Amino acid sequence: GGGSGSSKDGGSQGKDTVTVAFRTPNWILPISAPGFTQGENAIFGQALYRSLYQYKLDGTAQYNIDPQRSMAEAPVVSDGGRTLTITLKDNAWSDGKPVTTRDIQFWYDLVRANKDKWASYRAGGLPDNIAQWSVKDDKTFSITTTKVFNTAWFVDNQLNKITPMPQHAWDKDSATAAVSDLASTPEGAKKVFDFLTAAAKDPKTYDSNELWKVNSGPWKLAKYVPNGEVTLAAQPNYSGVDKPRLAKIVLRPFTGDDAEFNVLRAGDIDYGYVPAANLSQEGYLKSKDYTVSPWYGWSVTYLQLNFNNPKTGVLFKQPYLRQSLQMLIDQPTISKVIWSGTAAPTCGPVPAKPGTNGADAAGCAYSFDPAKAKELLESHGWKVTPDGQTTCQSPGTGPNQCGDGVAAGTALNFTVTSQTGFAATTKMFAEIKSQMAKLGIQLTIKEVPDSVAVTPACKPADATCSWDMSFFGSQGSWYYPAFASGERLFATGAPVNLGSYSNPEADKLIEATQFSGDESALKAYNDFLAKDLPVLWMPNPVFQVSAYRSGLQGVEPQDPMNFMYFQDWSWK
Amino acid sequence: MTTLSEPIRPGAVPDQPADADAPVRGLWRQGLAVFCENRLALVGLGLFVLLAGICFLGPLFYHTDQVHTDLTAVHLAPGEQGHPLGTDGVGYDQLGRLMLGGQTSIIVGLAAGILATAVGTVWGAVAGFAGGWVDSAMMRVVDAMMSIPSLFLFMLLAAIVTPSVSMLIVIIGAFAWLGPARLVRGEALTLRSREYVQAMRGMGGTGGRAVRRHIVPNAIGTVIVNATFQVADAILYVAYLSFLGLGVPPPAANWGGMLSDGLADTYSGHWWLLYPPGIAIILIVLAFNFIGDGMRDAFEVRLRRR
Amino acid sequence: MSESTVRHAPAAGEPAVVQPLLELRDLDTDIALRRGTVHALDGVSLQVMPGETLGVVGESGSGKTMTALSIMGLLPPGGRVTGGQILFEGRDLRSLSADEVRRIRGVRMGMVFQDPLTSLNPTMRIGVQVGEPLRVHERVGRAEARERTIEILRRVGMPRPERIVDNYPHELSGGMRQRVAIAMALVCSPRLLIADEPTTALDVTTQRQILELIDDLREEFGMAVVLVTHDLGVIAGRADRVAVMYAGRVVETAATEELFRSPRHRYTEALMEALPESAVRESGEHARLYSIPGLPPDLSRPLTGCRFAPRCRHVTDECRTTEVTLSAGEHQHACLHPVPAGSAAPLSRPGPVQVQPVSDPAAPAAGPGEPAAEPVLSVRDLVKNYAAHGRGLLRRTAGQVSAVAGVSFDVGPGETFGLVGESGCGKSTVGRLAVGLERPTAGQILLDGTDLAGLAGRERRRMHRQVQLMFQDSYAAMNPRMRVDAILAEPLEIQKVGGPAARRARIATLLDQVGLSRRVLERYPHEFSGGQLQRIGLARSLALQPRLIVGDEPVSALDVSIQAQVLNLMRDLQRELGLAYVFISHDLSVVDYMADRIGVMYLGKLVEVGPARDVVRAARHPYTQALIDAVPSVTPNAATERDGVTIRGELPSALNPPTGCRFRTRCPLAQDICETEPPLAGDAHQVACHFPLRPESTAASARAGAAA
Amino acid sequence: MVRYLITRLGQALVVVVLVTVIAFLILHLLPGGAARATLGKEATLEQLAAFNHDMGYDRPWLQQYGMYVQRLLQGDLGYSYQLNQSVVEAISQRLPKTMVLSLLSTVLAIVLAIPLGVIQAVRRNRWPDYAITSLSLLAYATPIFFMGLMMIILFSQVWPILPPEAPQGFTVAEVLADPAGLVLPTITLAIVTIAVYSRYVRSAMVDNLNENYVRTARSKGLSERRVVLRHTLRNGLFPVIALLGMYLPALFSGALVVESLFNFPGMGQLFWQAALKRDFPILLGVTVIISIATVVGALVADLLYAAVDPRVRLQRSAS
Ligand SMILES: Nc1ncnc2c1ncn2[C@@H]1O[C@H](COP(=O)(O)OP(=O)(O)OP(=O)(O)O)[C@@H](O)[C@H]1O
Ligand SMILES: Nc1ncnc2c1ncn2[C@@H]1O[C@H](COP(=O)(O)OP(=O)(O)OP(=O)(O)O)[C@@H](O)[C@H]1O
Ligand SMILES: [Mg+2]
Ligand SMILES: [Mg+2]
Repeated sequence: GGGSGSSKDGGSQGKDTVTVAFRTPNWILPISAPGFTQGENAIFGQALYRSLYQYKLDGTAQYNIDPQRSMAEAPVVSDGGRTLTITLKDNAWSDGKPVTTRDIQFWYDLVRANKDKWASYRAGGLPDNIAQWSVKDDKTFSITTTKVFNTAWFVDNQLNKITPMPQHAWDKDSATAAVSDLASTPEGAKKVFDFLTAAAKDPKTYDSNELWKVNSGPWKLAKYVPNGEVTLAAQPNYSGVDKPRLAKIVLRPFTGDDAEFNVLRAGDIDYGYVPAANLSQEGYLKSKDYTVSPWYGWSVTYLQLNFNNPKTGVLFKQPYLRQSLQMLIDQPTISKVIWSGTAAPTCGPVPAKPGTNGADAAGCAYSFDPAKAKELLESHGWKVTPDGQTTCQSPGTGPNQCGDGVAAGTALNFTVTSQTGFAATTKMFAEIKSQMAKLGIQLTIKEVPDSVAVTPACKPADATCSWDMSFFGSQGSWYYPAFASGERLFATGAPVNLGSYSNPEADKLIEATQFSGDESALKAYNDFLAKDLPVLWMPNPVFQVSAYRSGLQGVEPQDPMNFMYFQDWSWK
Repeated sequence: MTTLSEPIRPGAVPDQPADADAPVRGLWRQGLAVFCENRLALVGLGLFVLLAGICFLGPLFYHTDQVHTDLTAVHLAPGEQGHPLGTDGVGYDQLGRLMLGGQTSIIVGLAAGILATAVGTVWGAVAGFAGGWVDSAMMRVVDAMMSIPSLFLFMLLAAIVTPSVSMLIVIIGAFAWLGPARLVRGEALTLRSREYVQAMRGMGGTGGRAVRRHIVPNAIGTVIVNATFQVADAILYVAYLSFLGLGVPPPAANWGGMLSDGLADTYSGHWWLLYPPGIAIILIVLAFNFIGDGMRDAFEVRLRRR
Repeated sequence: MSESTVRHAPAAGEPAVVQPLLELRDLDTDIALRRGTVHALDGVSLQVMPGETLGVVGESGSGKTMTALSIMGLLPPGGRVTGGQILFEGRDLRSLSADEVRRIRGVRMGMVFQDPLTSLNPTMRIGVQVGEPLRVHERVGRAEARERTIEILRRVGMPRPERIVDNYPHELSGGMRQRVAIAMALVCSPRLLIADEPTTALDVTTQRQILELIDDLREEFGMAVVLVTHDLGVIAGRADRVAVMYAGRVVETAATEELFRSPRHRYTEALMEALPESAVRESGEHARLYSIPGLPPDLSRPLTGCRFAPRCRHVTDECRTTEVTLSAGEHQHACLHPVPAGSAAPLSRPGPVQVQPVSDPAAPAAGPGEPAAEPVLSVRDLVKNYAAHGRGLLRRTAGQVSAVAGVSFDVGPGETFGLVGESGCGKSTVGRLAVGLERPTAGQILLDGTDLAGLAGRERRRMHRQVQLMFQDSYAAMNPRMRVDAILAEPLEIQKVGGPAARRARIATLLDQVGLSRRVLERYPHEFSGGQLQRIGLARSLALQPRLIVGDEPVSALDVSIQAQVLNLMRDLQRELGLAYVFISHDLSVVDYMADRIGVMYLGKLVEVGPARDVVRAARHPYTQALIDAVPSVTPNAATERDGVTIRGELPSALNPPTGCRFRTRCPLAQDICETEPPLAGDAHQVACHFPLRPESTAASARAGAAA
Repeated sequence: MVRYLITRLGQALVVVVLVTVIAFLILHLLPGGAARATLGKEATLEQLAAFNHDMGYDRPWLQQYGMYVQRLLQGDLGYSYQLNQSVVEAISQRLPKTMVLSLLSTVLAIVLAIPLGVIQAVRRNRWPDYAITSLSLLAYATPIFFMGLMMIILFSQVWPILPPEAPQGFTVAEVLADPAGLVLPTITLAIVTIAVYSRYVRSAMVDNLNENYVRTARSKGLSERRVVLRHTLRNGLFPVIALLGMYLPALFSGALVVESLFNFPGMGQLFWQAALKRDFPILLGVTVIISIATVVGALVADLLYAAVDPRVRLQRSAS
């Protein structure tokens, strides 16, 4: 371990190495298992095993496909969008063997036979939605889907999961067995998958196991300490165009933000991040020759409302109430003051194009407006008592009544389940609580280490359904793949639709984003949900505020989808 | 952390036996006298009174809005816009916040400390009296829980039940009783064999009476002294839990929480968010420890003879 | 000048020739306390000649220890010598540097402390501790130090010294430890040995051994000894000259015989009269003890005049005002109204009576010892074993401690039964069993004919009214957090006697009976002196109007004068209330004074039972005789007249006691037959011995006959 | 000796078993099971169910406990899904770090606490005593993390002479290879310990200085120095030995905080992260290991105490 021993020379051991503050990745197999989908694993994976397609969101490329990095040309669409034909570029594995369709077939076989063990599997998604998978030759293969999908969606949100895997090295069920076509049969595929998974579940052998020595990525694993430092070394015979410029990348984990920042300040790492509370330190860091730059994510942030809550569900179902609640969240100010400008208002389900991330809420359907919110409540039969207890006075379903299922005298008391460990989040809810209090809406804040764990999607009958609001967006609630459609967030019964929001209109629009090739579908969907408020939109914090040595080039632009391309990095 | 409540006997300078005509001096008065001779104890008492006064009475004279945030006045430096200690990240007046937080800290500390002592006393006394296998069984339980670092236990619980003030009290109380339990048991064991208990038995007295009239009154000193240390520790525990992100959620403030939030501001130059709560905690914990020491002297001396 | 000359009546003027080894001139010592200061010593002047033994007596608190400590320069925290001189070998220790004093202390002086249990370093091997002065002051090597240590240990009569050196203190018995302490003091062969109550914590038999040892060593080393004690007997036997202290002053000094023959100071006189010996009369009906009223003064207050004045029979106003200084001459005293010189000694103590019975028809026939009536307490073959708890790491095979092994005796109404024996012989255990504090392993305890074992619940509780226990240390026996009224009310509450009012009344009468003022009621135990506490304790045991009181060493912790008060009180109450006592003590003279009949215990067995005077004057069991001989008598140099049995060694462990006659291991007369256990034989004066010293006195048997 | 050892070991065993039971019970109070916490918000119900089944969380807890104990006996503490590591591995990876930290700070603490305590006792109720007492109480009253932060600010920011971070190596050798990095954590952790120990030493010394045997020693004309060092100190230190065993848990608590402050991923860190993420196997494992360590520590301390202090026999027979 380099550690502080090497810190004297400012972290980087010589000029061809970069030390990065980075959580230790703990999954190496390109087929991710549930629970191992964290960002660090994705980046780690890309470094060793490139996925078939890689994306960039600057809007230049077709389907957002990054022409340089991707291992294949953009798909050719035929028979009304049902069939996509893909041609591989010339790439080789680190052991010299060419990357062929066989390797992709291999991936497909494994995934198909073990989809239930695959983190990214969704019923109806890949591979279920593939009717036919045919390999033409070493370099070309074609996919025929069950229905006609919006190609952009399919390419961005489905094909993005494909990663070529070295069949010639991995297609066996034991370390000693000879490589064969085992995976071509489902049973064989299961065996192989189990073998590979077992290997992946033994991190201490990551840097020694022969399996992982065959890479397609620009890096190879030089040293791996479970939950400790990880060292990537440049892959000498890397076949891609984006050859690494540095010899070594040292990934160093930290026990916490404070620890990380102490070390950053002491100048012991080349690339780290600035905890929100310490943004005022920008000046100091600059003086120590660091560049501080926020990393905007392809993400939205929101406050989940539990529509199925037996008590408060009925309230959330009232559009006017959701609107007035939304109007009490001063996104611009919170972003500016509490997040020190490192967050930007979320207005709808589709993130603003990266870069355009200004701290204004111009595009938002409901801007901060307590007066309007008050009026809205009063006009719907609520007696608003500031700093008191606002109650429903005229129940009923009429236009100026509280609405369906809201009994007389109902009070507006909500409990929000938030996250511990984020000063900004805590402050943010203090602010929101105080705003709501002014309208007699009582917000109880309950901070837990892992809010997702205790606020599952539920049926009204469930014991676990007692939660009102849930927040897990201290670093962004949801990061989209290249195509920001909401089928997993806001569709009825969608896996991550924790609040059980359900709206036929919304479902229809989401369908459209997936199946019609029509460009405007996404916009329609966005505009509708932005208004209908399936959740309360919250300031969307940057993924992190990076701080890196000014001498370090190629860090920018930081990829909105949270990938890090170390190969682009180099010292001035 | 362990309490400092190990017996520190004061010097063996004995008192003269008061002969039969000397003025009558109650045990409490004598104890008080001794307590007052321990300067540190007096300092501690003074500190406590001062801090408690500021926290509980302060708000009556120094009105601040600790309910509504004011994002237009965040991180004001001390003195600015009439905030003697400045404001915090959402515009709360820091001085007022300290008072509020002090209330929580002191209440949690006292309540948890007392709860722990109460539980421990009962447990220890029962074990000490029952003796035999009951005793050893009960004590093994204590050993077991003691062999798990208390902070770990608190963390576990705090991670389970989302801490509110009352919850915090219960959590800490539920695990801090081990020390007192051991202490009281030891006390009970020795007291049980004291000659005056024998004498009472010799008059046909029952075990129950032994406990009521002899053991409890004599163990009470130890217990009270221990309680003060428990309080001090409880306050520290809250601080640690807050540091680990398991403290009381906003807007309920407590010094521990304010301090650990302040840590984030270490380099931001907002010193008024870090040092005041830090110093406050140190002072209150100091105060209780000093008081504890003084009380120990008092309780011991007042019973010494020749 | 030879030993003997010093020993016998040092002629006047001799001190001029030889310069004293140690001389104190107007020594003042203060001890700073939390509240005020204690003027522990006030103008103490003493002389110690080379090779002589100076006895320092006085009751507790009189300043004996402080004198010793002042000389050694070992005053407790806050203690300071504020005035006067300490001339040792002509040099004033106060004027010397601390280091010099230290050397002198280590090399030229040695000191033996009272409590052998605590005065040795528990975690240091005996050898190291004893040898330390050699290593420090004489810089001798380890090996040599060890050699000389073994040597000195041998000289203090330590068995197997070469083994002992590697032991730790807690592995030795009290007597052995005291020997170690002495060895430690003597290892540098000092000129002066200061022994502060060297034997107070020991049994009479051991005490005798130690005292003799000190005597021998003194002659052997030709050193001077300052023997500090509160026991006049000890002084009388051992000292050449005596200094009597009272309230931080020397009130009288004289040659031992001179002093005991004709004490001049009224305090000394009173002290002697307070001794039980002095009140023992041949007739069973002993004289009332003279008891000095009141308490010694509180030394933290300014005092004027003669300090004994408040308690003195012959006090005049003059005494209270004028400072009295020591008179000049050989026999110095500080008293304005001294006992006229040459008046008869207060002590008319006869030597040991001859075997022929004393025929005194008056006393015994009507004597309270008359066991005619149904006995209040009768004990039958009482056995008590304790499981010897494992000894920490080295769990010795956890055997049984045979604390009491088949003891039988009766106590008639209004009778006092004395129980004597060395420490650890089972006296207290018998006591605790008798009052039902513990359950016997075997045997019966009949109270008024009813067996305790049979009782339970209410009966058992009511039984406790009949018999009460009186403790040696009343302070320990009283809840320090209870006020006296609560303490006295407790038995009544427990036994549910009367209502609050009645109880208050009862308490009042109790206080009157034990002679305490009502004002004590709202005080706490720690505010009382030993004597007062003993009275309160007595009052408590009387509260339930028991028929029998078991006193476990009720006066052992008290000074002679206070002891006299308590003893008188007990006798008076006995007379008034017709109480019966079981009087436990290790002090024969006290038992002799108090008891009608005496039982002598040895290792859990009764070896001799009989009428007090017969047992004391005409002991039949060699052990009893040994005890009697061991008791230091106030008759000066009585030791020389002693011919009787002296026993060596110490009480064997009660863990696995000797078979047969348990005394045989120490008995001078022991023979093979003693391996069989002798029965307790005889009519009135029974003895359990194969070789009784004497046949039973006819008088005794006659009385027994009358009884039958 | 043997008998004592056996009984003592028996007790120790009981304690450890109880620990597992207690830990188990607590963990089964956890709401919102481990599954979501582990698999994240994207996990499907099927995946959650599968997870719970694999980990056995769907069984009745008694059965789970049974299985756990079974595996425990084979030295298997289970597998942490989140770390993708067997618990034994995870612990053996971190234990050395915590050990080094605890050991160093303990040693430092003892080395400093003893003289301090002695000075306090010898100068009792005079200014050195008051000064040290106040200081040690001050140290005790300061939350470790605050103390540690002050250290960092002072010695690696304001006056940068020491690294703000502990050595990153994972083996003892690696850790020790960078002494500079160990200074701040060790001192931070030691300071509180010093406070506690010095007061124990003080009281023990005070007691002993009032013992009669000290007077005896003086009467032998020994220098005050010798009296204190040769006679009192030894006896005064014995209770501290016993304390060492008892103090272990507190030490771990402290280590937990220090670790997170100085980026020193040891046992405490492991436990904390596990607690936040509901990583049951780790939580149990760490608890068991630490309690075993504590029990053994106490045992050793006891035996040591008994071995060095001849009085113990007396005390035991008395107790
Ligand atoms: N450590 C001490 N602190 C304060 N006062 C003391 C201390 N030791 C003794 N005294 C007081 O000094 C006076 C003389 O005490 P000292 O011990 O010399 O009496 P003593 O004759 O030795 O009594 P005893 O026979 O009980 O040993 C008494 O009034 C006693 O109360
Ligand atoms: N509770 C007990 N457990 C075990 N052994 C005991 C207990 N009480 C007394 N003994 C033992 O019984 C024997 C007699 O003890 P006891 O106290 O009756 O003697 P004693 O004559 O009163 O001695 P002393 O004169 O010192 O009071 C001793 O060997 C003692 O060690
Ligand atoms: Mg004395
Ligand atoms: Mg006794």
